[in-house]
Amino acid sequence: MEIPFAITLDVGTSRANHTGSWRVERPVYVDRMPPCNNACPAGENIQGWLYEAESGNYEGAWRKLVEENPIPAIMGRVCFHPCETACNRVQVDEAVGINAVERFLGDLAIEKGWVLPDAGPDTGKRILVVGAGPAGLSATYHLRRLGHHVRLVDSAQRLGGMMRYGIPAYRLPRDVLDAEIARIVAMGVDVELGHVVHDIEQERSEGGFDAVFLAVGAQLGKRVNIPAGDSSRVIDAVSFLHQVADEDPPLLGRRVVIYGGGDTAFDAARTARRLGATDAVVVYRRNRERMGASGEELEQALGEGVTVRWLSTVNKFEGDRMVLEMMRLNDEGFPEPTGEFEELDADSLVLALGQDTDLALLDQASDVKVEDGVVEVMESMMAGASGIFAGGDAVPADRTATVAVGHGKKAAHGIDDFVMGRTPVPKERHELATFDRLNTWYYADAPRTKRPELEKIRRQTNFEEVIGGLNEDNALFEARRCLSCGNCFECDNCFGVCPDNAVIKLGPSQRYQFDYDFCKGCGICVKECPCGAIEMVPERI
Amino acid sequence: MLRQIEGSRAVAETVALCRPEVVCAYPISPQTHIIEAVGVMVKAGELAPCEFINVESEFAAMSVAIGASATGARAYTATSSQGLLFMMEAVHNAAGLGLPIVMTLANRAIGAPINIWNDHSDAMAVRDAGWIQLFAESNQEAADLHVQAFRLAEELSVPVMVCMDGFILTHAVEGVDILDQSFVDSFLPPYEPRQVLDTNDPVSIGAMVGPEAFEEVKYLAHLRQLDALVRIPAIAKEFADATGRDSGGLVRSYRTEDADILIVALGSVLGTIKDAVDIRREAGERVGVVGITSFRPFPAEAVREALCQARQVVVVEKAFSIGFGGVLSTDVAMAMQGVETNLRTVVAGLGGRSITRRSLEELIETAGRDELETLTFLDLDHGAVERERARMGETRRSGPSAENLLRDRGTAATAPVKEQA
Amino acid sequence: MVTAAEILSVAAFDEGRRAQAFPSFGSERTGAPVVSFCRIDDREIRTREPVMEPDAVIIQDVTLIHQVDLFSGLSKDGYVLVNTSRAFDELGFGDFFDKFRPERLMTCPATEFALEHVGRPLPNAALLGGFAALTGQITMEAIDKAVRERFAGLVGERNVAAAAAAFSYVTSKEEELTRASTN
Amino acid sequence: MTTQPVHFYQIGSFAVGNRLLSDGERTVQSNLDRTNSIDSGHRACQGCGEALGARYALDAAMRATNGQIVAVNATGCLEVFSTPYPETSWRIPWLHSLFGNAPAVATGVAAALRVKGKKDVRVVAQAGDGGTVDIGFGCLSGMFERNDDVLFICYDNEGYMNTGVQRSAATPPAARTATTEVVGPEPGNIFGQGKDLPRIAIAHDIPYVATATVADLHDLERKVERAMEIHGARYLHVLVPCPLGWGSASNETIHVARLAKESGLFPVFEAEGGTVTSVSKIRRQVPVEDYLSIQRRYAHLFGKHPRPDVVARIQAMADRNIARYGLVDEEADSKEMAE
Repeated sequence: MEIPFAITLDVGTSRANHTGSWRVERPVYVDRMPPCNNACPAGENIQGWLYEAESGNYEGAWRKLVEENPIPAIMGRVCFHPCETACNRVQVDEAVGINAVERFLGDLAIEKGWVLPDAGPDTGKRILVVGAGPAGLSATYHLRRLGHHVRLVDSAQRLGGMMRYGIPAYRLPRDVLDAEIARIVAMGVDVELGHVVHDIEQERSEGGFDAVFLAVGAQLGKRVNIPAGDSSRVIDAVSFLHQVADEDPPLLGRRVVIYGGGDTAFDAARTARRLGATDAVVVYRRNRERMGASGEELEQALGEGVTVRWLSTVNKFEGDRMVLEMMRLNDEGFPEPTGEFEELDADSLVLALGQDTDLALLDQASDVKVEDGVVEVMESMMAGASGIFAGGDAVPADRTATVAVGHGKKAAHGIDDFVMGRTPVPKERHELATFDRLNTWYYADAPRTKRPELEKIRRQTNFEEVIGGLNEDNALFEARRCLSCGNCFECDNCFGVCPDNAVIKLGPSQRYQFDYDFCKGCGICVKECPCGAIEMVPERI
Repeated sequence: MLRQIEGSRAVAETVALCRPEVVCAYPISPQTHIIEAVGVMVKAGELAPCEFINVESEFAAMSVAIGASATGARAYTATSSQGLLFMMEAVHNAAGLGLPIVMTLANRAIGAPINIWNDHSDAMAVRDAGWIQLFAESNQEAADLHVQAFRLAEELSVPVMVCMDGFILTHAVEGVDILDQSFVDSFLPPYEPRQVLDTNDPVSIGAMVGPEAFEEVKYLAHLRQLDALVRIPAIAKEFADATGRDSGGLVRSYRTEDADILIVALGSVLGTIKDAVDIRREAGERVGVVGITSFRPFPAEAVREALCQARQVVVVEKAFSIGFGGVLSTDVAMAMQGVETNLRTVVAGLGGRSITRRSLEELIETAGRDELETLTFLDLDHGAVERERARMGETRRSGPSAENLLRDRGTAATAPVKEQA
Repeated sequence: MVTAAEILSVAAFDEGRRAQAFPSFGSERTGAPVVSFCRIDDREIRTREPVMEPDAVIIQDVTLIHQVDLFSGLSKDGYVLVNTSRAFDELGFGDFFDKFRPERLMTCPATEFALEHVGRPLPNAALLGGFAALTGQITMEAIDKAVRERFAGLVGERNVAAAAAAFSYVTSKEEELTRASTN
Repeated sequence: MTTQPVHFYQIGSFAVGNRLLSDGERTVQSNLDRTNSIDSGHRACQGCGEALGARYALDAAMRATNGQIVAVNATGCLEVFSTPYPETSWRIPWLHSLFGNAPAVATGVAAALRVKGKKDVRVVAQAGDGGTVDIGFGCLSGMFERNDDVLFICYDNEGYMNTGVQRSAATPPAARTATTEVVGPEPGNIFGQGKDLPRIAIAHDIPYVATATVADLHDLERKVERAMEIHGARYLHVLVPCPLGWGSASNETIHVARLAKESGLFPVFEAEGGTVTSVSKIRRQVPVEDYLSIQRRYAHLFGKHPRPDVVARIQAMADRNIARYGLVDEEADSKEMAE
């Protein structure tokens, strides 16, 4: 229509007015490091695979997961999940059950027979991996993906290292362990079991290996000098659990005392209960707050009838009499003897005081530095400059399977750089997505899905798995509790809340972009972004 | 068909013939009979399709008309006096938006003092609003003007106000030839808006216009009114050719040939003036009348042409600008620029005071003697005014003048005047 | 009264004459009666002034006759019709009407006729019937038609009956007066 | 083991969109093809709640009517910032007449549409709080009373912001405006005045009355959609914070609106046929301080010379709303108290 001058206007003409010039700050989309990812020793992209799981794309989630960690079904059981401790959702209600979802995905993968990605194109490089525990298996997996030939050797008769010989079956069923290991081996790995490496340099040169990864673990249980009669039965926890794993359990009697406060102590106590001990008493010289074991582990142990004597040390063990000395914590929190004693009837004592590493194979490797019984390594996990890499319990770090998996991955990349003659490029680390960056209003209120627990009575008598898994419904639910901290999950908030229509939606999984022609820089998008994936930066004038 | 009919009824029936689609009604004397009659026709289904909306104020009435007109409907309303002032903001707005609304203004005085009777103060108050203002001399013309008004309004996208004297015309029963539907339909094509709210072709109507274009917008509105100076006589002629009736147009002269004195006026008083002129002509006085039908746009050229031969021009007007004098006179004076003439203003008939033929005859006689003052108030009770001024001089709390004057004339006790509306 | 003026104008219009009816809208006194005007002419009626010099005055409410100056413009040849059951000289005008023509001064109990025929005290039609009889300016037939135009059906019928009764009444009184004067 | 329903989505229905929801369950605003009834390039202040509210409401109305909307706008910020010659931001047929007549103009539009037989085209009239509760009130009441087929939306920013932040009958007690300055014994707007238009609207017995805020898009859109299902006079009162007039940060617009609701100061509810039929419960109740203290118009209640007495009076207003509309779930309330 022929419209009257000035009083009537054609629609949409205001787009000629570029209000972007009003802006003094501009919003930009960012990807921040989610605290779960940040806390994961295995370097998993947890937020990433949860994102896939949220839509029910479990295979996609699993594939994203195994990018970093090839053994999620195992990790989903044994990981002490620092991710959940770090999870921002703790401050809303409870942490997302990452570990449970991981296990669900791992189990589903086994059930569905999903296979790991193919090995990379052959590089012609040969790598020796010593030790088939979590670090060695992880390194093997990543090295194979990078196209390197891997020879995996272990002194034991079966693969798995401490996962098999240190972790009781009720926590990690052997079929799960076997399935995930088999999947790695199926990538094409040269495995030799029952093989003890005495001299690494010799082994390396004889085998013509371009690099070596030492993942020998810490298999030697620490002993302390406790006056004990000949008749008294004393065993270290590592040996105890190893023998149980080899289905040759030692006879400990009905009253078992376990000395120590770490997870191993409780594993031993719970195993003892399952082997028929009526009393499984953990003796620990500090209090509950300072205990090394996870609270979850303690709760489960207590639930199974394990008892704990806090602030106590084993002073003497003779016959079936054990003397405990009472301790108190000094101002620095260290335990001091009180001079007060108590007696306890015991048939055996299990020492769970930590493990040492057997590094005899390094005796000839002159440029590898060993200190305090562990191998010193660089950022790339290389010990010295010789192409010898180390990880897992053999290097200074927390001795957990998850840390070991992380080491394995890191070492694999270090080895890759080394054998391919590349200078390692430090990875850019994103700023942490802290809780204050989030707008939690937008997340639905939801408590965490409890993992079903077996009847207490059942777990006292057998090695059936204590903690059940999630089913498809509650795994989805749990995945959807993820806040996606610091990473856009396409909630359309920025697109919707912009008073100036200055956000362009690019379509599914394409995210958004700002239309700076019109963005006035009000910052509502930043404030209303649930996950903190937008930030304001000053406009350069 | 010629019928003996009340003026309001004649207008209502004629408006109905124009097929208005939205009619908004708010009661105010003396306009009420018109809108009531239209309402009955709508409710009875005689006027259809048409939405008859009983609004809560004149402001709303004009606003509803604005909305309807902008949506492409032919919109009509009617009002008077205070009602016009109450809708004033919307009156300006309708014109500013170029919406061809037609409104009947049953002219009535503006209070205080409250007064329901006829004068032209209301029309004068909105003369600058941008509406075309046509004044009817008789009920026949009032009726005819409505048909022409819709035609004019819609041709030019300018609202038109048909002014008819309240009570004097609206309540007078006299013979009016009501047009027939087929003629009106042929004379007045369906409303084709210049701009319309259409979901298929959206526009924004009513933008804020700043200094950079406001003057141009207003000048364009002015040009449209100048266009109307051409269209008004053309439409009137077309109407006359078809009906044989001389209704509308810009100005109409009566016995102006060889006139020394020309009386200028608006509306129904022209009839009484004509009678007085006839009598004075018989007495040998060379006097004539020029009636202005189109007050806005003001036909300056036509007025000058009609008046330029007269020795004396007497503007008789039912309104005045307090503190100055005539309103119409000012326009006439502007029109007469460059022509030597004696211009006299006679304010008459305020608040319904009767303008009698006798007073007009006397006025003509006085003018003939060149004794008419520049500004005269016809039949003003100078004594009452002087006495009130004396009272005001004597005491600070002299009370309200309106009541004092009524008491002075012995027409009021202490009770207030009761409105007849 | 407004209705009466309108009906009268319609009756005149029906007889082919020009007519103009309008209510009072001048600044009457407080508590003033409603005054309505009707002009009848054979030429175009242009004037808009109130009727200043009536040829006839119809008074519907007899109580007003001493309160309002109703007869100032009435010529000596004018007609007066008053709605009352009393006789004209009983109305207490004194010598005011001495110089008027007595046969043009008439009373008529129009309200009574209305009550009788219409059932309500609405004397308009009856007064018009009386007016037609008194002045001869309008025919009873025209009044009949105009009343029926105004009031449809039975109401019109009854009003016409009231008008006719008043017409007969006034006619007979006129005849009486004529007889009296001839006597 | 407790079973959880699967119908749980990371962001539930609080965010604009949600990749896990079906198209029908997402907001209009999350759609790529939303109308953008008010387009980019308008001259509203940074973080304008009214610009946002208008787009939310009209886009929803456009979806509900399949694009058959005509809008009437009262004078005010929205009008001024959207249509300064030579540019308009509207993408729908739009008419501005005057400050106080939008309801009546809308009546006229509706009447014209009816007479033209355009049954599918619907009318939305919109005004700020001044154009609604003050100068437009007469026309609005008339439109309500006649039950004209118009959805009237009041974008309430609690004052005359267009003219420089003066008090309206929607300005809350204690708030500073240019005509309720922070001087004298009762600084800011005085207590005991003001109009509660939604309740006045309900008293007209019109078919639909609802309140909403720009902080809950799903709720707002649902209400617009509901309103468009109904014919007759409908009223939607949307709280739209004004960074300029309220002295809130431009990025706080939605947040502050949320706090208005969560504190109970702005009850969110809907009424049909004169009866309140649903209430948006408070989800995370906050004391009124949380809402007041982030707005400079209430700065005189805090800081060096705090006025806890005045804050307590405002809290009492919130409490009265909570009681009147049952804004707090009693079950949740008692649980909280037990804790």
